[in-house]
Amino acid sequence: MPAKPRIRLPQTARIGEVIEVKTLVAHAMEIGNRRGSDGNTIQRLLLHTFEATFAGKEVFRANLHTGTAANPFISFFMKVLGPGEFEFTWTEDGGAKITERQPLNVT
Amino acid sequence: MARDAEMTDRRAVIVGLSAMATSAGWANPAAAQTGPSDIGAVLKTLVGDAVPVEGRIALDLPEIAENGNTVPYAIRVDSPMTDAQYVKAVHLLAPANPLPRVASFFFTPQSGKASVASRMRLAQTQEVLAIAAMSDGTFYMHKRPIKVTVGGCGG
Amino acid sequence: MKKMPAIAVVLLAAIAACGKTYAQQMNVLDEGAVDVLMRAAFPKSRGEWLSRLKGDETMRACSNSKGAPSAEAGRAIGARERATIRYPSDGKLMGDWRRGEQLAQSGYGLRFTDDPATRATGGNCYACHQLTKQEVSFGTLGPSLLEYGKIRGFSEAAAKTVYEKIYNPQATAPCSLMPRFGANVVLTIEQIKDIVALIMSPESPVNRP
Amino acid sequence: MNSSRKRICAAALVVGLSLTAAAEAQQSGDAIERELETYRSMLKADPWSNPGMLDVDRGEALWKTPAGPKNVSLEGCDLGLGAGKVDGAFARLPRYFADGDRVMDVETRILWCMEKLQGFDRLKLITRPHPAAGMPVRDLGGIATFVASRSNGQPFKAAFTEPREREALALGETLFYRRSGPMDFACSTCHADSGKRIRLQALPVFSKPEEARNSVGQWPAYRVSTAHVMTTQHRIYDCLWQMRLPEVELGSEVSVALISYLVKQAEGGEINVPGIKR
Repeated sequence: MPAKPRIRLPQTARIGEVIEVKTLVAHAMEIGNRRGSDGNTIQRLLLHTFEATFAGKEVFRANLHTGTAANPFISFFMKVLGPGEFEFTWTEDGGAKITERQPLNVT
Repeated sequence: MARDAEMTDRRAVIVGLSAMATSAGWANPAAAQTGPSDIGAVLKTLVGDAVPVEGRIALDLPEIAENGNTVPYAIRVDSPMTDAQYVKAVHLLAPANPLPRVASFFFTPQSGKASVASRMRLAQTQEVLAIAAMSDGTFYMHKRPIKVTVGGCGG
Repeated sequence: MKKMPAIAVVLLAAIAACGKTYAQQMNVLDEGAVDVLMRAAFPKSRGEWLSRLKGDETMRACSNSKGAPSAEAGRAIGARERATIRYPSDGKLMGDWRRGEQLAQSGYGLRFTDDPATRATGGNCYACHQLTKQEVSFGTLGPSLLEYGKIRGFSEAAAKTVYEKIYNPQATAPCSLMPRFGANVVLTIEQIKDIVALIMSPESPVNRP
Repeated sequence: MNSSRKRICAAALVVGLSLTAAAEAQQSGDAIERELETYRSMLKADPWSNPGMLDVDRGEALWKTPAGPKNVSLEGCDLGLGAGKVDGAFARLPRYFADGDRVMDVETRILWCMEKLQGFDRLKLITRPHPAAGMPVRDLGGIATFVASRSNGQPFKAAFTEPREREALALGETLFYRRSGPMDFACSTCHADSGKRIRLQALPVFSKPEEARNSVGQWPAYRVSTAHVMTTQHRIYDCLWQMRLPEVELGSEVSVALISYLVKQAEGGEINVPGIKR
């Protein structure tokens, strides 16, 4: 059973407020130069891109490289322009995607 | 391995870096940070022929990492973040890693502030480099030394 | 696992007399019963690994006294351990300090995942000792050895002391925390010589801070 | 100057120089320790950044999801407070369980439930029970992390009143001081003297309750060096590996006894799981 990403949003947000969004996802972020217990090199496998959209519009993006730690934690900010739902997408080498949605409680 | 017992003076590094940058030292891998990676080529792709200026970037980083596998950091770039003037991207590099790129973060005016926090890997003691790409086409940079130590019962 | 009547009896006797600690009267603990439980807890043990579970006479004396043997027991340990020390056949106590530094850095070897064919066993000196100014990641379980040779005038007697200390620290310090690297064949005589050189050579970074 | 005076002077000089070098070492050690504390506090500053939390969630899902040959969830598992009662259970473990007729810590108990309730093959569960570096904690460990986190904020308060619980404690203490392996190591080699460290890692002294209380409640913990949650059984397993002993079995009397001793020493210490460590 893979771990579900964790998203931390403020409980409520006002229009015009700049909020912090914290995301955490389970992933080994294999560099491609480690040796496994069988002695063979473990193939590179990264989550290479992280995208966050809010109300259908991209609000933040990150390109992750080998220098990013395993189980990536990313915190970023967004100015609240109106109500909406976040969609977070992590894309792995090879194209597999992890997606997580969470609405923002705008007051 | 923690080979650098002496911490490099941060101001000296910044001055040194500026000198290197203005003399186009970055384009020459041999003049860049010691390490297996071609940092010159990476910088070329990120800033082209532009010369990054020291400033505007605050890089929150420990002075020693007890382990290089997870090193917490936060980057904040000073900008009004308006449609007219904002930070487009921040790139973080660890030039002495086997591959120097850590992450690139892309902002919009709606970001509100150009501020991110994450965790990086550092293969050895080195100076990490943050570069900010501004909406007007200029670049800022900031460099910070960090020691990475060998640890644990197994050395 | 089945019940453990043997240990239950002795432990209950211990507990009956037990005040502050859980096994205060350590001497009533049946070593045989603990051996049986150790054997059961490491079911994959074969051959040489089985003997690792059972301590020798010196280890048992140290275990039972929580590392603080009586003066008499200490003398017995010292005499027994001193007799184990073997010296280099060529009479030279110092090898190559550069190899010694590598050995001091390496904690590899003798774990069940380690492969001696791939990589030699290290001494892991930095885990417990400061040795050079350059290496800031050093432990403090043992004393700092910075400038060890220089402080002692690089004397032959000091080199011999260091050699013996690495070969079998319990010869002079019964129940020392330090492994008996030579006596327990963790390191070879050549490797011990390299570490002696690291600590005693005038060229070594230990003595050139 | 006669020869005996020379010797005394030389000895004094040696001692003096040793003290100087030692003082310098102490100073540089203190500076490094301060800087390392910055690193550690940055890692801990935001609990939301601790990847171990992912395994708390995963463990909760695993606890509630039917699994195994019998396709039942672990909600029928009695952790000591009654079937399915998770909150506060970890704070009262290890304890004696009459159904298994032995003392169990949280992982040994979950192992027992996975075998008896869900029908998993125990041998498979205890073969390679701990993850390699870079791999996530196994299901059993994830469940243990979830269960432990449901005692967060509570003090360790295992009773240790049953005879078998007292036996486990006595055995644990004996093992703590027991030397074995080619390096002559015992737990007490590294964990019985205050203020010491291996490389740069401070060593908790488990023979002192005040230090045990500050340490034991952080386990299971996310280890940044291996990028996974390390459980208490795994922590013991790894220490024994470093001691050059063979592979200890998860749930063995020995590992349960050592955990019992640690938990008893930490009695009253607050549980705050998962911790985050080097």
